[in-house]
Amino acid sequence: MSEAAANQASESYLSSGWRIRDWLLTTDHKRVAWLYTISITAFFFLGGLAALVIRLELMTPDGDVVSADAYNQLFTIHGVVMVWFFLIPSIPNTLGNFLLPLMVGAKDLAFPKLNLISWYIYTVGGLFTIAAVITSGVDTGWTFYTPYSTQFADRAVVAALTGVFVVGFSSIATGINFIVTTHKMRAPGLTWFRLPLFVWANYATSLVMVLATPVLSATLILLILERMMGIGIFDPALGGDPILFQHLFWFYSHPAVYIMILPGMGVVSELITCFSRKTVFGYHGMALSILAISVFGFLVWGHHMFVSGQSLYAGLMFSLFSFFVALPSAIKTFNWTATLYKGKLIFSAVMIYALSFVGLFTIGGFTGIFLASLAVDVHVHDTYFVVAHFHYIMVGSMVTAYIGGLHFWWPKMTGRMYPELWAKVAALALFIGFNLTFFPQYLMGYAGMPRRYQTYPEDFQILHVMSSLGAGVLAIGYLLPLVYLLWSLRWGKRAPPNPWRAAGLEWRTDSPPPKHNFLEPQTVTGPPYDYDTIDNK
Amino acid sequence: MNDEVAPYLPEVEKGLHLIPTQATEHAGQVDHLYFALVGASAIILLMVVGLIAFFGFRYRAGNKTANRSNLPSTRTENRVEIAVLAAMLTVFMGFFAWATTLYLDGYRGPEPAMTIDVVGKQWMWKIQHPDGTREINALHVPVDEVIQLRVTSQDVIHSFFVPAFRIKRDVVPGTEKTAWFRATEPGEYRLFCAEYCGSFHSRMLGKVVVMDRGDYQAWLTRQGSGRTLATAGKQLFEAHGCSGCHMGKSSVRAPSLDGIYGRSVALQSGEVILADEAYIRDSILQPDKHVAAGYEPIMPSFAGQLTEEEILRIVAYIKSLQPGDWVKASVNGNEGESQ
Amino acid sequence: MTTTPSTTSKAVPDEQFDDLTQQRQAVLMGMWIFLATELMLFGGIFTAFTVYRFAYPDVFAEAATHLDLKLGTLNTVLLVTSSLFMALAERAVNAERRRLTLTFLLVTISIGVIFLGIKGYEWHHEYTEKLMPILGLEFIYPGANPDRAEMFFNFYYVLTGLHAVHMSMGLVMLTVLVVFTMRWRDPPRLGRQIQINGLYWAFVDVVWVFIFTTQYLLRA
Amino acid sequence: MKDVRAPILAWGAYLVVLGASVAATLLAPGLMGHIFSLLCAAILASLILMFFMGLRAADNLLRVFALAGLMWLTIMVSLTMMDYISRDINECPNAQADDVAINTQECPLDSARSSDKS
Repeated sequence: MSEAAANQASESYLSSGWRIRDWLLTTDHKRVAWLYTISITAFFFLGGLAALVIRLELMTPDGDVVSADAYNQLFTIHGVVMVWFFLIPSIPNTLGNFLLPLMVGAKDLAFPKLNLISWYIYTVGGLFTIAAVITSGVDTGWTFYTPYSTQFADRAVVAALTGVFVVGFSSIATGINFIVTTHKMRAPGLTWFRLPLFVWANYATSLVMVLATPVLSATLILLILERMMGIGIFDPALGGDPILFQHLFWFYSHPAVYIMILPGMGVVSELITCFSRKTVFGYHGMALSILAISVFGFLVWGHHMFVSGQSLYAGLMFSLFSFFVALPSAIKTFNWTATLYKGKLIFSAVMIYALSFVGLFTIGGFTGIFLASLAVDVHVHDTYFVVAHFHYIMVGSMVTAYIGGLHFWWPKMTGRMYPELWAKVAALALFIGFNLTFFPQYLMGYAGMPRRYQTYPEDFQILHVMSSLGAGVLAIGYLLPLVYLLWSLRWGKRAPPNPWRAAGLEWRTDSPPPKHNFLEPQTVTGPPYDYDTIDNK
Repeated sequence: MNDEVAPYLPEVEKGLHLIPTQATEHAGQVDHLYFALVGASAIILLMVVGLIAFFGFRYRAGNKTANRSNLPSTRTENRVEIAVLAAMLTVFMGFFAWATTLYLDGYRGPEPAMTIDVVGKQWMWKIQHPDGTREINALHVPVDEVIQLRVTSQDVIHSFFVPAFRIKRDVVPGTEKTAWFRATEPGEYRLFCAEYCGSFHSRMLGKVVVMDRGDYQAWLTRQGSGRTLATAGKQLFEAHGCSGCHMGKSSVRAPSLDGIYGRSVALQSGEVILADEAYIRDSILQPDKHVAAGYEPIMPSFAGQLTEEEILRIVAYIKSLQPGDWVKASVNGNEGESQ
Repeated sequence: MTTTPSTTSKAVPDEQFDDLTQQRQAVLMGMWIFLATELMLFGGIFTAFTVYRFAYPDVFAEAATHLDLKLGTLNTVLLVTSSLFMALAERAVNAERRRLTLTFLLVTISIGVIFLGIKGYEWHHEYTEKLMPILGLEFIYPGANPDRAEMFFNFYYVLTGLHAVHMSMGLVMLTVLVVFTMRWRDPPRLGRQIQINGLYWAFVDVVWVFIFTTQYLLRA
Repeated sequence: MKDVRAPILAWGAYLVVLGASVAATLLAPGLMGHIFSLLCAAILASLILMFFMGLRAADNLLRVFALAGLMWLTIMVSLTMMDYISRDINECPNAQADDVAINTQECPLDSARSSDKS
């Protein structure tokens, strides 16, 4: 091979082609991952901004910052943007998109064009919704409960629903791509039980996306038709049942919670093993519990409806299943902790993120048990207790995992190292800010503070003020990485191919990787996380 | 808090209670379960955090003295996992049994002493007692009696939530659900709407007043006497010429008043106000204060012309009016149902 | 998914794949997963239908008699016939028979269009009968419980409408395939494309079987 | 062109089963006819899946995915129906929006109360 040809082949995916079309029409999964990262970050800060205004409003018991309608629109924006445009696509579409082919030793995803199209669908759908929400306002909350959304909310509900409907296709496309890639494009020797847990997690997530998202689409179609054409499937005036909407909605939206958290679990498994310098405790258990969560996650949606008027027996069944779904999560928490046993622990910023995740996930997970317990749920349902619970899972755990993962693979993605000290500061700010924001919400939830309240009895003010102050700290925890990661793009130290001496195929190639990921085909001969061999080499 | 709802805020229960007042026996039982759950999670959380801290210190990379040999075999790992699984399963099933038993107790209560109807509506609670007494955003009940609530909604889904009783029931249009409680402590307790229901969701508040049985009877009687008051009020209403404008066949000059009590009224200023007693009273004494949308502010003030007692009677009369009591055709313009 | 025309007739896999077998398997699998999502899409609406079918069995059974069973049956026969021709087209292209492939595809498309025509006629008929409770149209139901019968018709229009949308998308894709067949550049590739689209077309047929059964046949 | 017999035979079988299903509806309306029609629908769908969609010859993985959709559909329908079967959808059959209009003479719920389960 001539030197020029070799150079071209080994040229990094970042250095070849910087015209607009090289990015906007790229089918390289790594570049699509970047497109996603940029959109998702924008949506994240938009949703975060809405949250900050909400927290500002709640500093005082009166509605003195924004009007009641504006407040309702704010939490709707916050919910819609964070759930559909940030949490669901976050890890799969950024880290997953970038890493899944690398981790299985493939040149690209199975359907690269579909992958690019899914980004366009996502971005167009997202921008459409945002435009609708900002110009005319939507105040239904992200749950779009009927009959409020169909008959009483007189704003751009249809536009928002359409946007969410469209974005669903991007989820489905990603899911199909990941499943097929995992099944069909693994490197020789990479058997199922040699796959990194991150791949397992994304595979399971994709299954959930593929099987749950269409139901959301169907539900949204019915909702749109009901609102626009008077087809009243959920309309109590026509003998319809608004609870049916909740069944269909939560059939998607509860598994959606697992779409959000499973990839986070995958990321954390990678981080903890690497910085403990040993293999994960109970690899098979970890992989199977990921699958178990994704399947059991489909059987528990009714726990969102304990007080809604579903039948007593349905309530009992969903409660029982909800306890079951907590079991694999408990196993995972235990295994992460046990992985530390007899390791060589390095407390880098990434490790701090990972351990924060374990702590926050434990709290969030255990309060899930409170909510699965029927008698307690009746009291705390639709209060701040629930708000705190799902933020512990989806923000505390998931976003922490996402940012941690972003740090861990940052050298791989960009070829640059980030400033370690600042990263540690940010990780601590995030942990402290998060707990300060959301722990008080557990307390006020049990004390009886309902959610989605703009004004509230004065008694709760002290807790609300704590929470709002925490949100300020949390904002710093999120903004800091944005600043220093961008800084590192230009001024960061150049990264070697494997700065953490980590296991996994993605570390065998250059940082950043060449266009087709690997210069020569990879084969796998051993189990994942073989840190003993790496350290003793 | 918003002026509109201020009168309905409970007097008692001021100050932050992390555990809300236990006003029923059920509340105490729920709290026991809650404490047990908090205890269990605290233990587990401490174990996790403790292990992380302990391992973190012991097996830190710099510590060369730690014994890192003899890692557990896969088989040992599996055994440990199964043990953890079994332990958690036991704990979880214990909590499931406990929580479910408690829930079942609370689901179908004993034979109720009375059934009170509750209707949720944007953004108020309408309550009707068995004897026909009606009230808004307040629920008066006798202590130590099993009260069954029959709840429904007129528009969107609301949720009837009384933290002090640890009960919550979604109020779904088109269906009728029940909830029950037996309050053990006299007092006033907060009533919230817990399911998001639109613009003024956070102002859909009320109170539950638990009274001694005698007080409750006295209260009912006072409300009931409204009927004789209303008859007297009707004469005053006609004598003072109110009926001339308000009761005309086509109420062009003034809004019709039948069924106005408890409704939301759209005002000229664009606001929406709840037609409660205070509103009716204000409208008699200061007609310019809240002018109904679509009408000129032409009504004279009756301040000084009516005694307090006379005002009470007129208010009682207007409160007693039901929609359609007057000529149906005259009900227009002032419907003012918000949204 | 794989619509870029390849430049040579020599079979070369797309760049992300190692070989054609892998590509073929991957595409096939992707399509089946996509069909699973379609199943769940219709499934959501069928779930809602099931709920009301159980809640108002008599009303729904009565309302179903107001649909045109003859036309419905005819449409079912037509659709399965078009699926048959689609399956035959797949075999024809694998046998590298260009004209035959083209004929079969065109027959498939024609039958599909006739299906939609008949469906449209049925809708029009129901419209004139005032059995179309959408867009604020007058709904005059000549039986008991018009409110609940309205629910039946709601589902009927949602299901048949969504199905018609899927049919139309299928027809567009089949038309594209006709163009590809006329060009006849890369028969093996065309064979894959026809196979994938055939899966979709047959799936739309499967959905119709259940729409036909639940809407037309479960009558009093 | 090989193997054209199978799809044509499948098509013939389809028409026969379809005929039986329609006939059952016309001749034996009611529960048994409905169950029979639903069974026929399952057979018709399987015929298409097997012969027109090639599931007969497909590898196991594809079958698993085809079944997975069905499986999840079953979960959705059965758990949802579990709720509806164990409660009365018409808990307040007359409590429709108009009836529930407050300000009527009686409690809105009275009408519901009088019409059933007194």
